Amino acid sequence: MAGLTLKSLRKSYGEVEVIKGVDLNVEHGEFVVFVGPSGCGKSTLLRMIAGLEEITAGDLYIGDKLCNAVEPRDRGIAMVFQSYALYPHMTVYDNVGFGLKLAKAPKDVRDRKVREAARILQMEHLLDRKPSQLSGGQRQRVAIGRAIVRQPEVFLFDEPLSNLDAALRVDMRMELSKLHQDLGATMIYVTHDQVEAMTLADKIVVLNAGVVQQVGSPIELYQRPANLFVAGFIGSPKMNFVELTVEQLGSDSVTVSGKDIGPTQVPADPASLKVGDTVTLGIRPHDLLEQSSGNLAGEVSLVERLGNETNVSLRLPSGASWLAVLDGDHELRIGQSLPLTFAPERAVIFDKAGMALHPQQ
Amino acid sequence: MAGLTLKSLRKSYGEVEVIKGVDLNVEHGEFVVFVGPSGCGKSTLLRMIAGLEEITAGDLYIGDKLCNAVEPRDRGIAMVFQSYALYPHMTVYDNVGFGLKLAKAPKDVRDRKVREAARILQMEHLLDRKPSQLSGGQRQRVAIGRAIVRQPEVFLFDEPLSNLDAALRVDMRMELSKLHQDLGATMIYVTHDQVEAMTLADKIVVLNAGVVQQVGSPIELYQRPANLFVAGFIGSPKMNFVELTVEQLGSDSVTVSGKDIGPTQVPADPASLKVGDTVTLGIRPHDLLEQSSGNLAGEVSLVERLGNETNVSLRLPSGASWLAVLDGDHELRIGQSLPLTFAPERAVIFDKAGMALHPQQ
Amino acid sequence: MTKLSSRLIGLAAILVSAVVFLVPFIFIIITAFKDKQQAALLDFSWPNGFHLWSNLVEVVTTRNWMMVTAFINSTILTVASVTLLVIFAAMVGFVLARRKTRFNGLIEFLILAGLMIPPAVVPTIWLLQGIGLFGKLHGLILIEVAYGLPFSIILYRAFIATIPRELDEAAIIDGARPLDVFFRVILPLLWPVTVTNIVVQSVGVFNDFTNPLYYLPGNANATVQLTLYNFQSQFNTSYNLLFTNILLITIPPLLVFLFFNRHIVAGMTAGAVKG
Amino acid sequence: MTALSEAGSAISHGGGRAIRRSPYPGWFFLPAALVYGILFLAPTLASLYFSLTRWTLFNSTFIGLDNFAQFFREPFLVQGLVNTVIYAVVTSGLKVVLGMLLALLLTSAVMARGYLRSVVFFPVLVSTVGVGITFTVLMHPTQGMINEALALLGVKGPGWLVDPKLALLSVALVDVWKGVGLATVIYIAGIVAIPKDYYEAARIDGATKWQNFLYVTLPLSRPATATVITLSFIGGLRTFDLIWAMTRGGPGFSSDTIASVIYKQYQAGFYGLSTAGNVVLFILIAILVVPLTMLLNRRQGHE
Amino acid sequence: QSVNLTYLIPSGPENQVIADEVVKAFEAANPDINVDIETRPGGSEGDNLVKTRLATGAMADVFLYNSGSLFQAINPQQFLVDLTNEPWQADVQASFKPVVTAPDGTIRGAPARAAMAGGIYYNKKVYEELGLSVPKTWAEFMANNEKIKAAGKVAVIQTYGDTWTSQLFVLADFYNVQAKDPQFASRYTANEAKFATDPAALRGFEKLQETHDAGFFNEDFGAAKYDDGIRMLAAGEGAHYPMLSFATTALAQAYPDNIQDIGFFAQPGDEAELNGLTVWMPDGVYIAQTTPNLDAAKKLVAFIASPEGCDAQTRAGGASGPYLINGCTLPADVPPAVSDLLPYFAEGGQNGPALEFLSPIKGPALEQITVEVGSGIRPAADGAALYDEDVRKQAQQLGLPGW
Ligand SMILES: Nc1ncnc2c1ncn2[C@@H]1O[C@H](COP(=O)(O)OP(=O)(O)OP(=O)(O)O)[C@@H](O)[C@H]1O
Ligand SMILES: Nc1ncnc2c1ncn2[C@@H]1O[C@H](COP(=O)(O)OP(=O)(O)OP(=O)(O)O)[C@@H](O)[C@H]1O
Ligand SMILES: [Mg+2]
Ligand SMILES: [Mg+2]
Repeated sequence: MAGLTLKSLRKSYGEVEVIKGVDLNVEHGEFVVFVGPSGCGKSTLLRMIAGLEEITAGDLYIGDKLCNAVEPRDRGIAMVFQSYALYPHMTVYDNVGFGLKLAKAPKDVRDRKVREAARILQMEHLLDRKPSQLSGGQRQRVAIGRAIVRQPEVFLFDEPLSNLDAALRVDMRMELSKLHQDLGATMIYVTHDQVEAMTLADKIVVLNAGVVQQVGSPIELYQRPANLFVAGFIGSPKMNFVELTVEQLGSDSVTVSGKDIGPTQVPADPASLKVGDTVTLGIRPHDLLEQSSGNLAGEVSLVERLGNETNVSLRLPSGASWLAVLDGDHELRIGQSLPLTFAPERAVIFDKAGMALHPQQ
Repeated sequence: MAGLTLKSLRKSYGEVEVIKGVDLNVEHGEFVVFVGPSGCGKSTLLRMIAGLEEITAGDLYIGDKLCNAVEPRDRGIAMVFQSYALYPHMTVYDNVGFGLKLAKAPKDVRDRKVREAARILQMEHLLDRKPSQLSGGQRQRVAIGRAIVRQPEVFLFDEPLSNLDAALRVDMRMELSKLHQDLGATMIYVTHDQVEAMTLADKIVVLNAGVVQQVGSPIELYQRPANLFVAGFIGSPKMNFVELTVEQLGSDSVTVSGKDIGPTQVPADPASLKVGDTVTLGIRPHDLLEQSSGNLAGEVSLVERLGNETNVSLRLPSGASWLAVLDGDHELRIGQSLPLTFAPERAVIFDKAGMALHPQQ
Repeated sequence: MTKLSSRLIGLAAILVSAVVFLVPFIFIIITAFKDKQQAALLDFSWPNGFHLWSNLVEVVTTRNWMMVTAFINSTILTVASVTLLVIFAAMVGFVLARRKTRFNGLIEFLILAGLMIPPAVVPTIWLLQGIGLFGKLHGLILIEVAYGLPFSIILYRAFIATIPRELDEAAIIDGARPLDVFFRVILPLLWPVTVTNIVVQSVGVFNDFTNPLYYLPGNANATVQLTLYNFQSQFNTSYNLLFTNILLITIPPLLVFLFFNRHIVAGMTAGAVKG
Repeated sequence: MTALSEAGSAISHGGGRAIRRSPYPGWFFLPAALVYGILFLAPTLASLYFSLTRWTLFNSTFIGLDNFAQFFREPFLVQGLVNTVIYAVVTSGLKVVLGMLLALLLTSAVMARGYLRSVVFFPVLVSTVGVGITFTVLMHPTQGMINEALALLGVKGPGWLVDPKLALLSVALVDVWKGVGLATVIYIAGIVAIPKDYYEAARIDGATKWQNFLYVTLPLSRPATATVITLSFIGGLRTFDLIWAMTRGGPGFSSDTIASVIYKQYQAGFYGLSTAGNVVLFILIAILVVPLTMLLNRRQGHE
Repeated sequence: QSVNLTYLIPSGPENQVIADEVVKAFEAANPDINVDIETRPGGSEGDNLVKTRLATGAMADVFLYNSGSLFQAINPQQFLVDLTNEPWQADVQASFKPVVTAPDGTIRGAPARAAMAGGIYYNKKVYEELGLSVPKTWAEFMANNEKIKAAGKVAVIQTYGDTWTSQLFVLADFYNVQAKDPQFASRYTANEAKFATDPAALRGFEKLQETHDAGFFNEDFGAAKYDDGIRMLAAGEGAHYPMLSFATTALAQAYPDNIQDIGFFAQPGDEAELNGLTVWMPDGVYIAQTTPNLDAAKKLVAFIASPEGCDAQTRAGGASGPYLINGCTLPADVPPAVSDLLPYFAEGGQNGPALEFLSPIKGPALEQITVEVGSGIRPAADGAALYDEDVRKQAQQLGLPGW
């Protein structure tokens, strides 16, 4: 039974504080995804959990055991390193089977498991190669293979699929999901891929600059981001923001308006607001619809046609840059004006401190 | 003027042939994206262009000059390595400025350019660090910085953004796009990110197992894939396929039907077909619409809710696994039957050899 | 618990090293403290008087301060030849390790031959005389370089493999010429090996006495090892002075080692490549 | 245009390699090759001729292979050969093992690391003469420190350098004492060159300290091992200076190695004969060492 | 206008001191000449160096080197200046001239030091205590040894830690060989006489073995060094030490208090009436033909071969034996070990040169073989046979006829 508990975990490299007090609770068998901007401390956190990085302050429990000073070997973890860290002198086969060899697994068991992993990772033909003879994505798969042949209590994955092609990535995602179900192990997973995060996670942890911003289920984070950072970070393309003024307060809504958007009543918790306050309204590019009678309009500045949808960059009257994702393939002229609308219940209002004011549910 | 011409380029590592005769023409100033499954030879091709990998056979022209035997230094290229290859003993500042230093650029020019690159890459605060003190994504940005401070004729990018978070990736994409416009340099770019490929490319080259599958503009590849491989590879999630039988041949269409789909008339070039042939029909997940009167139905096996859309895995009556992407957030029960439809002009017919039979345009 | 055991290991290591490595050293020191009669006993007794200073004075002043000349000569010889040695050897090792040609086998054999065959003194002197380098310091410097090359090359060649080739490639793409690649990327990363080379070769050259004896005769050209002969003969040796002398000429290489030792650090290539 | 491109492709297919200048240019060999070739190889080759002569340094008389015949008649040649191999194997073996162990200790976070490194390296610095004298004293059968210490433990120490059966081994031990610092420094350089990622990966994979050593340190410090073995094995086969300083090959001839036999011939003024001996020794070493280095360098370089 | 001369001598404190004193005196007498002393290793290492420097034309102007067979090995005719007609030759004793005479009959050197003898040092105190007298025959010597051993002292000191010291019993026995067979040296050179087959020559090896087998040696004979030997002798721990007479200098320096207790006698033969001393000729000084300062060099050599030169040597190093230059005198207060030598030189016929001054052949492995014989590893006869082998090799290498 290996849940994880992190209690105000801190990590500094000399002067630089990288992890600034992280509290987190991971249930046994949960699939937790860490997301956050580059350099925010995801890998560091993972490495602290693994026992590779000394903990500057705070407590780390694996199961019920305080593990600050426990050897990685005794923590019951497997890890995929962001940098792979394949053993250069071993073949793929040996790399993958190394952990089992150390655990003194019988040879036939090892062989079976290694071959099984190779099958899952679609690299059966590479087993005799040395890492130096592999492509980037192939190396990454070996790194995954090394982790999944073992049956630890906790899996740590650091951007394990970043160098794989889309199709393979989808396959691998499935396989990891399956593994998770089969083993019932706790998994902690770092990724920059929103789709991965959304589809795999039981729980997403959003980190920024060493601080946890929000913890929640994928859909919760998407629909009810706790603050501007999470709102901007989760969802791709990024949520559009615009500053508006509070016109009127309802019981469970506020009416806002501004240069770009006419008065619109948006569901929100008005408790901390008063009329005349400046707030930020956020709306996702996918929630903008082309409509001639829309409540806003922008000048098209860039059109990206992806096939099934079209990304349109817009310049609002206030000068703000917005993006709209329109269904299907649209041909739009640069410079033309595009009238848009959105459903008010899709919009989120943030106060001046950047905290989201979701309406009571 | 540095276009590129590749004439039946080949590369073998001992027995293993990795690049199997690639012909390609890249205009000066073009932005070409290489895509293909992991291990298909993208990096190898890039490295051959850079002059880092000896050419086993074939000719490589940069501009009008046969460059098979030209030193990398004299090819006028800059490259971002898939593995970064940062100089571990130099600070970020020196890493980025190394090329300029070698080119004997005046110190102030160098300083300005390095700082400008650092600004673009959002790593101004990291300039004094050594690579070992950086996170994965930060390292990757240094690698990019090293390429973009210089003004070569050809840029080679090998998965340059794979370890960056979504927001940063969008920013960087923009910056690269801008750089491309400003310098007018030829850019060759390897990525696994479909969005990157679609948005950046003037031309996409799809590689598989060392062979070019199709070369074309992004939208062309999306809408008119040359074969099953390209159809399956471009677009995420992947196109759904099902085997059907030709019922009837029209002048510019065929009518197909099968276990899963009732008779449907699909625009296609019937020239090589006859009634009774088995063909493959492909339809993108995004093109499947929920409709009670649809011409197919599947049993829901998995639902992934991404917020703005919902991925539904389906089991068709024939046992084939399909994926549908439905707009918005849907709550579906596993096991329920979902009726679907699609616009026939969105479907693509492939013959037995896997070649697409697009209707004449 | 682990801390404790590592401390114990440390303590044990210090003790064992003291016995195994320091006892002979202490012998050298105490002999240097003795007078001639007591030193001649060559035993482990306590010096019956403090003679180190007079021994030192005698060692240094003997034969017109030959020791001082010798120190200057040896220092010049060592610095010059080790500098050349390190650069030349690293260049060879670099190309030899990186570029596979069918001549590699032959080249490696020739290098090994340098370790296997003792130098032919007399033909070498003829040759040096022929090219006008005999009895000249720079002639001897080149000799030391030639004789030291195989060792250094072998060391470099083996270690260059630990530097990812992609770094060369990155530098080449950055527009580096071979010399730039070598001096700015490879050599800095080989620093621990270079330190090893510097230390070992300095000791070798500094302590060399055969080559100076044959190739650079003359008092003005004496090197430190030759000063040992001031106190040692076939039939009669002043052990107190001999050991004082040994002690004295051991100090410079020891300082070199102490200085460079700190530069043998881990993690030179950390963060360079992914994979 | 077509003609041009055809010419170009002809070149690239035919002798493409010939034009392409390598980033690892051959002229990097040049400075070393000049110095080494002129000052070492040329005289050495010249001296080969003298192995066929009776040579007093002043004049030489061609005598064909007589020197070789004489060399092979050396009364203690076989014993010298056996001694040589024993000496080389013992010294290089111990240097490899002890050097590795010491390097492991001295790269770990052991306390007083700087002191320990210096102490271990110290013997390398001391002149062979000093070492020779010091150890003949320490190994003195009655008054030597070693035997006195043994006596305290109630063991009667042997005559280290006086007993014909022990003399060679005793010298070999001193050789190890003197040379292990060098092996250690090379190993330290080898161990610090191992990226710590691999240790981390192994720790995650569940490796104990021992397994870490066995599966990561050992294989990845192969460059160091190869170097140490090559250098110390050749050194052991060729060594005579320490033997000379301590036993002069004695007592009698019991610790003679081929190299000390040759050295004695040289000292005796038999220059042609000793050159012939060197040729023989060279061939012998080459027979042993060349396959060894090929084995050691096989599949080396793992990036 | 002053001239700079270089003077190459073997290294070592005594050599250095003596050369310094000689040079100082010389420079005082010749203010326009400045002499720079260079040192070289002694022993065979030094032989090589001297040969190499001669062969490559890089020799110092004047140098000190062995006489006799080693002198012959440096091709004196080719490399050394002919000194036959120098005026001081008149004062050089005739016995020395042959050992520095080139094959063409020209004399190429001058005596540089005092003559030495090979024999046996003994401690007079021990002799007095036990009532012993100096032995004239081997049997008497062995009987003395018995008594000394019985008294709980070391009868014969051996110091194989310095292997060269092991040869003395064999080398110093040559007077006895020569007394039995005056033609031995020439027959030996002509490959007609062998140590193993000539009973007289074999005696040297046998004597070594006998003393070993009788258990007369100090316990640590295998490891002891020359310095230990000197000390044991001076302290009376050991009664006999077979050695070359130059040891007197070292004894006088290290043990001035005991020097009066030490005496010296020739190695006894089997017959009392044939008792005599095996003598080592002193080293010579030579002038290299490559010298640019021939005149100055000749002056230096002349000075060394003059009574002033002898005096300078005696001043610096004390007296260790008779000088071979007429007019050189020893001080009156020489140590007993030196005065014990003088009778052998005074009365004609009681001394003879060592073999190496009569024959160019000396096997290089003698010291190892004598260590073996003296340690009981190899019987005397075997040792002698092995030495004959060694000699054969040497002779062949020298290209001597008849081998
Ligand atoms: N030294 C080698 N020996 C044998 N095969 C090799 C060697 N190096 C690379 N390969 C193979 O060449 C193929 C192409 O490699 P390349 O690195 O070009 O792939 P890629 O398209 O960049 O893949 P990825 O997207 O995973 O980076 C791979 O299948 C790889 O296994
Ligand atoms: N040795 C070090 N000294 C100082 N700062 C360091 C050191 N190592 C890492 N850092 C900093 O710690 C921060 C967190 O690094 P970490 O590798 O955890 O980031 P990450 O979230 O994994 O980023 P990425 O997505 O780019 O991999 C980064 O800003 C990095 O610059
Ligand atoms: Mg990271
Ligand atoms: Mg790649």
